[in-house]
Amino acid sequence: MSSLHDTPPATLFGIPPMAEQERMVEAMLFASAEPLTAAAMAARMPEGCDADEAVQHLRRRYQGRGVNVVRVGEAWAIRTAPDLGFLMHEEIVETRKLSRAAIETLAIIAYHQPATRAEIEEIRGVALSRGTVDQLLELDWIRFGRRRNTPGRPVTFVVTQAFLDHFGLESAHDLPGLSELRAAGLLDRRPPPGHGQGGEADEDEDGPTGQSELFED
Amino acid sequence: MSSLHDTPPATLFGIPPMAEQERMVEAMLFASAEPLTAAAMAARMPEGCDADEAVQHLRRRYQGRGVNVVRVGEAWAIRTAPDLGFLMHEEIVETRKLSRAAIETLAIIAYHQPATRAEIEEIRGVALSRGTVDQLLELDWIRFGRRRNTPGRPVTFVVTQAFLDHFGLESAHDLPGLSELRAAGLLDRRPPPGHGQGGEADEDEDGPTGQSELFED
Amino acid sequence: MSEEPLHDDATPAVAERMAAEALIVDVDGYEGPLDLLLTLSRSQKVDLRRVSVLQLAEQYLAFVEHARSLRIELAADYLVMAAWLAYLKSRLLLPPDPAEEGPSGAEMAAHLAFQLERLQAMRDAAGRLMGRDRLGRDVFARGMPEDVGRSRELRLDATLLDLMRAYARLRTRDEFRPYAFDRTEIYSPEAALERMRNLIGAQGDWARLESYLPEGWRADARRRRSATAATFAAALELVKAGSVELRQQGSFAPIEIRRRP
Repeated sequence: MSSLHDTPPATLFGIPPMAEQERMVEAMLFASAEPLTAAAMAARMPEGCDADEAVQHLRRRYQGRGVNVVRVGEAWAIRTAPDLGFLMHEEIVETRKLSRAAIETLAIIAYHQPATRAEIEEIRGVALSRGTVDQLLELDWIRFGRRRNTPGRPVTFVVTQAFLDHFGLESAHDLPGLSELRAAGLLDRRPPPGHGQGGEADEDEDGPTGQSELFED
Repeated sequence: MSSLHDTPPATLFGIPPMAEQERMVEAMLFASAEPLTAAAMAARMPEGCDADEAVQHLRRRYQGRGVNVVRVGEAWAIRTAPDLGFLMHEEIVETRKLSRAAIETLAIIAYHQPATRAEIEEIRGVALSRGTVDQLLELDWIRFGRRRNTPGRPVTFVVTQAFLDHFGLESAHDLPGLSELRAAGLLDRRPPPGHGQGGEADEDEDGPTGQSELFED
Repeated sequence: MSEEPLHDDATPAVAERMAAEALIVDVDGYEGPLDLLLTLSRSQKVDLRRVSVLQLAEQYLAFVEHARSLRIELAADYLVMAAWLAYLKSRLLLPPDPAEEGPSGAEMAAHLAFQLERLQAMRDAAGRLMGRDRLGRDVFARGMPEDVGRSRELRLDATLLDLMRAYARLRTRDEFRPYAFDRTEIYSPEAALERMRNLIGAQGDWARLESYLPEGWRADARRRRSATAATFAAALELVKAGSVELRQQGSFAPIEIRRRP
């Protein structure tokens, strides 16, 4: 890429050169603590800019650097490189310690999403306590998804962008071990034997496995 | 400057190579909530590092980029390049919580849509001010629905796509019902005084009938 | 096991659940029967897929017995599981009865093994998730989000929680509302009695009760129903007072009324 100083801020045709667009994306991502979508960035850039392409350039530029451009769901953010965490002791945000129930519930929602309360309880074998869901909602790590098309139309839970951001995941596809778990059938919604007919399992229009609809994006 | 990937994280002598020190300074300046002096950075870095030199390298690296390493008194900080300030305009928006009247009105419309002014007033028990409706219309969270086929043909209100987007809902159907709110701990299960059978009150938890006709658009 | 009854929380449960949870904590820190079974299965030192469900059932039942002998009060969930495992054990041990309906012992055992494996898998997954480099602990966001070009735009905001809380607040307030009759199309027995008293004096022949319905209360079904009920109640009142007679020729036949001669 040629030096930025040689290129005028805008070309004759009004669309800034890609190097300039990359600078803009860089400035916006640096200025924001929250992930930004390419669309949100494009909305602030001059007409005709391609924020998507610019962010790809920027991402390559920051590979191996002290900060990296990372994908968070549909959005982009700059985050410090994980190996440098030791330098940031003073920046550590103390988070409330999550209960084991909350951690397991979060994992179940992430791997089975969209997941209903009944499914979470079925997997853990205990009732889901008040407060556990509330805590995860308040952390903004889960949100309500689409209602399940089964009797009672129960609400479902799915994980959020903040969840992906917190755990450094590009998308819910990248959950550790997801494909192995799926291959082993451990993410199937398998009804207890004898519950075959009339049970919730077969009216599933969402498909037999969890994780289906969310990844349609 | 040589590629960072070629350099091992620490030299034989235990002092990280300069490229690595530059990464460290980059990460610290990025994550810090305030400008950092070279001495403060050196204190966090491994023994023998030269934060002063590293910050000079970093400063050169960011010349002409979307953000720059700038001197602030005795300290250093990363700041948006001055010519890109125009991109920050949307960044600073002051957000204020919606008034109680507005959020309640919005909730009623979301749960009961299409809802008439009279219905909203009946549920809230107070008259609906024009300002409240105007505010919600202006936010583009509600819009006028079809007129109700009852005497006077009152206008109705329904929620908008922008509302669904803002609240992360796929449809207003996905709003949790009363018993689900209660299970999530959002609702205290406090039986009203002298109201013997506390729990029975929520047969129609999904919000009365309304919900069905509404999604005709 | 806990699937159907807990389904989508039909409400009676919260207080019970909290009580149950309090008990669960007492059972040596196990988070429910499945957790206990998972712990027991480790003593078999085999892959979860090869776990002997029969042996596991016996271990669990022994545990429950032991807890009882120590007078530890077990939560209902544990006892339900114990009953189920005892049943499963009998199904596994006895030759299958061809007449019996429902899943076979082997199917039930296989499902239990699946549940255990799945729970373990979710635990492992949760562990790996929590062990990742995490924002605010290992990886950091911009510490100084910039406020260049301050353009003050006032934006009104609300979260989904605000919305739901507002609705919950409104709806709970409803529960406090004093009892009130919300129907409007009501003809009161008092009004009917007043009207009958005035009319009945003029008529000595049998007449249908419906003919006493007031004008405007005959066409609309809801109004007619209310007026009929009120008029009938008023007629009974007048019979009791001795001023009129009522008769009906058969079931569902018209009711007739006349002034007592």
